[in-house]
Amino acid sequence: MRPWEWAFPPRGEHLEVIAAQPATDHGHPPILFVPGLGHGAWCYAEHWLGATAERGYPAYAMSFRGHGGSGGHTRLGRATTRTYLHDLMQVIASLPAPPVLVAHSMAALPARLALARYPAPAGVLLAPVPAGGLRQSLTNQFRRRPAATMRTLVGGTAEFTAVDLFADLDAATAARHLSRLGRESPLAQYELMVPHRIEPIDSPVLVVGAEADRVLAPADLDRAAAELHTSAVMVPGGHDMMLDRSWGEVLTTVLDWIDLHGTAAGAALPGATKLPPVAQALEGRPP
Amino acid sequence: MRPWEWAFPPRGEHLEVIAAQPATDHGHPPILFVPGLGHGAWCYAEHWLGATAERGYPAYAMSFRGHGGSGGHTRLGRATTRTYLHDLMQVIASLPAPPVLVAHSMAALPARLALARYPAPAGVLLAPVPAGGLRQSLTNQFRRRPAATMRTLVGGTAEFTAVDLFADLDAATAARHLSRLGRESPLAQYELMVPHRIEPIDSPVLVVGAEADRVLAPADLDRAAAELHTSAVMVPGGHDMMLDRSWGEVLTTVLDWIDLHGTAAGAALPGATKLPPVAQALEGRPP
Amino acid sequence: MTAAGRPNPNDGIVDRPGAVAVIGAGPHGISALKSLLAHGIPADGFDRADGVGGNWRFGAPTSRVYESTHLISSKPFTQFPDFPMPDSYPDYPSHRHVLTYFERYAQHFGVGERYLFDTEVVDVRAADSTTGSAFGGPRWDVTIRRSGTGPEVTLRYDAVVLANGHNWFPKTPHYPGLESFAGEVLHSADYKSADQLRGRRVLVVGAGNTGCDIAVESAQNADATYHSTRRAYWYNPKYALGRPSDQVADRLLALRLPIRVRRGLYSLMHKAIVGDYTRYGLRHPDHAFYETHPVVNQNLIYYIGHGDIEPRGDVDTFDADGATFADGSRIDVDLVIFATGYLARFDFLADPAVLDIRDGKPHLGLQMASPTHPNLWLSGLIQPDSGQWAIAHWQAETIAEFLSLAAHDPTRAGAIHRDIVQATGHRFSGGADYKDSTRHYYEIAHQDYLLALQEVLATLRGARDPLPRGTTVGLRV
Amino acid sequence: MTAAGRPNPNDGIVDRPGAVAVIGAGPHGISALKSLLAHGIPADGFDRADGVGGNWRFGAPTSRVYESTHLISSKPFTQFPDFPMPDSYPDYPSHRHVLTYFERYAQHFGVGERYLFDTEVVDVRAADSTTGSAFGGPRWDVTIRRSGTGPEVTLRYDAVVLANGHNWFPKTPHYPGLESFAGEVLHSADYKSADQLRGRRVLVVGAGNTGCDIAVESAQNADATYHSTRRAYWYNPKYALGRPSDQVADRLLALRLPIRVRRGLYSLMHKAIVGDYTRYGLRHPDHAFYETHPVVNQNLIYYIGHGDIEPRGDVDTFDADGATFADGSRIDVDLVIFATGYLARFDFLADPAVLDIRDGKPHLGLQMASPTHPNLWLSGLIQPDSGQWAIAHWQAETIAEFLSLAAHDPTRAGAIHRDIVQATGHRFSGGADYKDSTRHYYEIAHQDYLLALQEVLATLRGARDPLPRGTTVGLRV
Repeated sequence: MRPWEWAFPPRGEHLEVIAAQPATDHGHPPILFVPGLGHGAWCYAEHWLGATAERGYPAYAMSFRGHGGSGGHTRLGRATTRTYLHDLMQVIASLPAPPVLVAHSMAALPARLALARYPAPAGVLLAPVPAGGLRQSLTNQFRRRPAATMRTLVGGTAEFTAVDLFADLDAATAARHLSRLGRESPLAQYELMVPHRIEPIDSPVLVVGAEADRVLAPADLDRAAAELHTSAVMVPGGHDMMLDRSWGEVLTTVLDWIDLHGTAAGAALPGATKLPPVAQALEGRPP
Repeated sequence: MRPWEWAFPPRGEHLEVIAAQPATDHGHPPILFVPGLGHGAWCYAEHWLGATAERGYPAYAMSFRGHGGSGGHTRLGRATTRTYLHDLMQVIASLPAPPVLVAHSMAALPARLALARYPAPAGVLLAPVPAGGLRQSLTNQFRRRPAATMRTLVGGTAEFTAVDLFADLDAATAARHLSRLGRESPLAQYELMVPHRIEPIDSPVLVVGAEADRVLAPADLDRAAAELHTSAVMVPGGHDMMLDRSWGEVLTTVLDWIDLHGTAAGAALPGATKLPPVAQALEGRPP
Repeated sequence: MTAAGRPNPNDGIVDRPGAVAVIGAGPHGISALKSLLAHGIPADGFDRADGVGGNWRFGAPTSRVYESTHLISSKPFTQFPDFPMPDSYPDYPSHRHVLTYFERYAQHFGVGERYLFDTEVVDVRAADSTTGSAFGGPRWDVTIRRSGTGPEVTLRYDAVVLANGHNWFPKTPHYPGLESFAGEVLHSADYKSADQLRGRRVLVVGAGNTGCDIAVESAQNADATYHSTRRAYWYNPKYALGRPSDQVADRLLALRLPIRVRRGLYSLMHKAIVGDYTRYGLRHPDHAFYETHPVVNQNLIYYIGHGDIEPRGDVDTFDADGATFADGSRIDVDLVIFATGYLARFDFLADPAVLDIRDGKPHLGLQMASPTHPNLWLSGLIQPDSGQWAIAHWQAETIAEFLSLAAHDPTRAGAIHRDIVQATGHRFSGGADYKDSTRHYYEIAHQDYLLALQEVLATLRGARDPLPRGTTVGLRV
Repeated sequence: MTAAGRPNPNDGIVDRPGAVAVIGAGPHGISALKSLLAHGIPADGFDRADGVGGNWRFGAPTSRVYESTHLISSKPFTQFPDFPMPDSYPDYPSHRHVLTYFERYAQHFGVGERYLFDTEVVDVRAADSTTGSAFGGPRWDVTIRRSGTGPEVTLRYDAVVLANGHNWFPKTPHYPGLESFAGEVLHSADYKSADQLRGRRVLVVGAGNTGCDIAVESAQNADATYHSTRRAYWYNPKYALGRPSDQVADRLLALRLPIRVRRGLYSLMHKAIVGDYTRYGLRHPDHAFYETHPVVNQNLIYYIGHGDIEPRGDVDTFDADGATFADGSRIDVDLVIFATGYLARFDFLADPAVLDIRDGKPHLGLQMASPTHPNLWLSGLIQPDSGQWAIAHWQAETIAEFLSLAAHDPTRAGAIHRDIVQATGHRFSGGADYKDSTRHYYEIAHQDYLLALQEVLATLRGARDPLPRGTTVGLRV
């Protein structure tokens, strides 16, 4: 049961959704891109949205409340994973058909909760935090930048430099992206460090790891994959793989997998593909 | 100010009103008879109502809540003088014109409060308890019947015998009347012993005392009269002068006084008698 | 109905010696007339409607109630203290109940027969006569016209009580573009029933009690309802702790708690019942309790929570099809109702100076007494934070007591009148600091105002009828 | 629409191999169909109306909503957990919001195109075929008639889910003298809008949510409104502590407080908000909270307090002009509305024994499972104390999970089915002792029922897809 969800529903906020539609409808399911800590829909709008639409998928990117172009910046401090799940479900329910979810980093937590309750065709988790809580990543971070890590522990937003997020990006572009990073809810950050209930997921899930990830430690990546009974597919680039120079290769890996696993049923639920609708079966009969 | 009255209005109850109308309308104000402790409208219905109507006055007798034929017997325990004032005002406002109030014994308290706020043509108080609180009457009562008085002090209804109420009545009739006495609210009884605020009254007031009254001591009667800047007119009979054998004499005394003081203005407010209505003054002019 | 230059032929004037003219048969008029009669002063009344009730005479020319109007204050304080509403009436009676109540009051006290109905007062002026009034000051010529177009008649009185009400002449604001709006524009003065709302998209402007009432009614009848309010108000429930909420508020008064404590307790209760305004898309009130006229509406937030009312801020401009708000949002509507209040009007007064009318508002001692004439009084120029007619009664008693004294001891009465007039401008706010003073010009805190009346009444009564030494008298209003 | 003796020619039967027939396109039907599709099971749906929504398709043949209907439970629990209502919806959406929501749900999940609308199911019977169903049990012949009078067609399915609702066939009580009543008699099933009330004197019989809703609507539109109730119920406000009151009640559940403490706290809150029922001429409820189906109505007592509803007890007899009550009082009315509930009907079932129908009521495992056939399920025969569609979702998931397992492991599924059927008759009352059991036959406490579903779902899931050792999986409904 989920009485907390019934008893304390988050208040609604305006949620930013950026869309890119394919030139022709291939019957593919939509793909919803979900950004990570401090990020907004902009990080997908940079390259991936357009490229995904070109591959024939209706592409959507959202921002959580208090992020990017969404509302609720002043009330961000109250947001938790459950709040982000609410936002994610709001966007999912606004789409014309069940979307493939592609979630990055911290967004893996609400995305996994959504996949557990919602019959998405498939899910892709990019550099996902484990539901069991970050361990090695935290230690690494503390070693490299103890002061910044301490600030995070007392409620500051996790601080990222170009070196953290990008393996191979010119300084100007990296700086432009970094400047768009926003604040993160301290509560949601704390939740990264504690274990979460793991709910069973029926949809096929791909876990993607970045070879030069300086934020998510390999050990934590592996734990996240193991929680999902799979292992991570490694791609070139840094933690922000949708912005790094190798974004195209990564997207190709993701979309190739979705071609294979997410579109077996087209945009329809699997049962619908096994037998044409009854109206067709009765065609030709008197109405 | 009367914030308690605004904040804690008594709940409404059905109130018994017994009426006797004169054969012809003499333009006299109605007379409202208000019974005392444990009594109901029945005590006036016995003799006085009919005789008053015969003298040309529309005559009404009421029962407070929890008394006689009124409702609220089960909730009587909460009633106070303020509650009775509420009941009295309810009945007054239901009459076609401002009545002369005739109140007996304990009912003098709510009647005096009503006279202070309401432009009654006149008021008659029969064996009235003083607003300053009973003194001599209590002492007398305690001397005569200490056990019964103690019971009253712990919440029992004051106990009356034929000797207390009637100076000269056959035993059977007295017993019949006594059997109709009802319970009294302990709170209202306690209020008889404490001083009440004296509010100024503009209407003429007659205080009547019974020569053979064994309930209200002469000293208390005199204090009640003094509070109203008058002195008591003494009539024959016991405390229940409307039931005692001499009821006719007493009523004549009362009605004679009302003839004199209460009907100067007929049933109209005094200002109305000084100048005919403007409609009359304009009669004959085009409308 | 200008009064300037009206010929005043002494011939044909109907003399009403020793009498008072009462203008208006609303609750303030009938209670004034009754108090005068009860004090032995003859009085005549005039009203444009065909019976008593004033605002509460649904359908009468100056009535502003609508089919669904109920009282927003509960019975105990609202009723006349000497003529309670029947126990069979509900906590919050309807306008039908109220009219019946006034009619019974008028009948009970013989007040109705003192009135001329269907009669308009067209002119009131100090009489050009050699004899003064029995109550001091000049006598007054009151010119009336019966049945709308009949001939005028002038009557001469020794005093005048104005009780013509201040909630009937519509105040309509000006907005850019309103003239280009293609839909219907209505003032709440002309709102009578939900039929006017059905099947339409409605914008209600104004957060007073009328505006909120109409918005709630529209929520249930119109196709869409928008409610525009300039500032954020407290919307008080009609019931709290299972009782009418004004009775609960008066409990705090009865306990003689200071305004800070009352405010705190009331806030707490409000929070428990109504909660966080921003949850409903409303702004949080920007002022403390008791600092604005209380809006009593339990269902506004209810219907917002049901999606049937959309709250909006201030209207910026109108166009042909709708309105744009200060926040830039725009809506399409086909009916705009301005529930933007009323103006006090005294067009029949030949000389506005007798009420010291400035900016359209009289300036009176105790909000009742003419600064110039001891025999000209106004009853009802008050907007209490509670029921109205208990105050109407005590205003009436004050006027009647004053005139009684003035007839017998003009010197003493004159001194008291001077004191009353001197205090003109005093705010009876009960310790609160009223916001938005234009809106709250007539606002009073009932307990504060009644205490002031009580003091004056005690003085008047003491002057008329000194009590024996040693007697304690507690006059209570 | 009797089904007895219907000829069953195998010729002309349209075979739908491996598929499930879903009867009804209300919330229970569309969620069942969606869960089946999501689990890879093809399914067809049928509904008499011209689109999805069932009861919520205002104006459709079996719709029982009226113009003013709003939800009486707030969004969070009421909505499908995998398809929340938009944040732009109010706390208590209207039936228009709700229909749009179902239409969007059907479109989103591609459920709408699996339905035949304007289609009546006239017969459902176990097929007289040699092959069994893919899910165990017999196959099922479903005979339909399109567009009311068209020819009948029979289709053959491997399973059937009944989601035809139990709140559409009016239950009308019998009263002495009712036949002599000269006014109009209406069942709430035929109540559509306040137009039916205007200008009339109305007696509403029944204290369920519909009866209270109509009484409140009548209060605002009819000339007089009487509300007759057989016993004294709790009337729960829609808002408490500034939030929807069901959310507040679920807070107490979230805190895992025992029923006695919850009852105590809720009582306290109720007392603070609603107060003493007898103040309003109502009887005090004769039972504890949670012991009857919650009536959610904030305005019934409000309108009693405004004199617009007169509460009465049980009706004793009717005469030509009105009704006499058990207390002897009599009223004149010209419209009587019986809001006395509905009966579950399964007229299309050839053999009522498949649902073990006794006294007009099915007797099913988990209130869902046929006692005789593992491939016949019923969704929606519940009356929860909270929102309905979260439960509809988990009923749908349970059916789909069961059929998935049944297709792959009939033995295991058979054992689970036996367990489910064995528990038939269990009351999911959350610890409360339901009063008036006829009225509460389908009543469930949402938390109790969901926990039961959660347990079955976990078992089914574990049987289908055993997880690696050491992994913790928390299935949450």
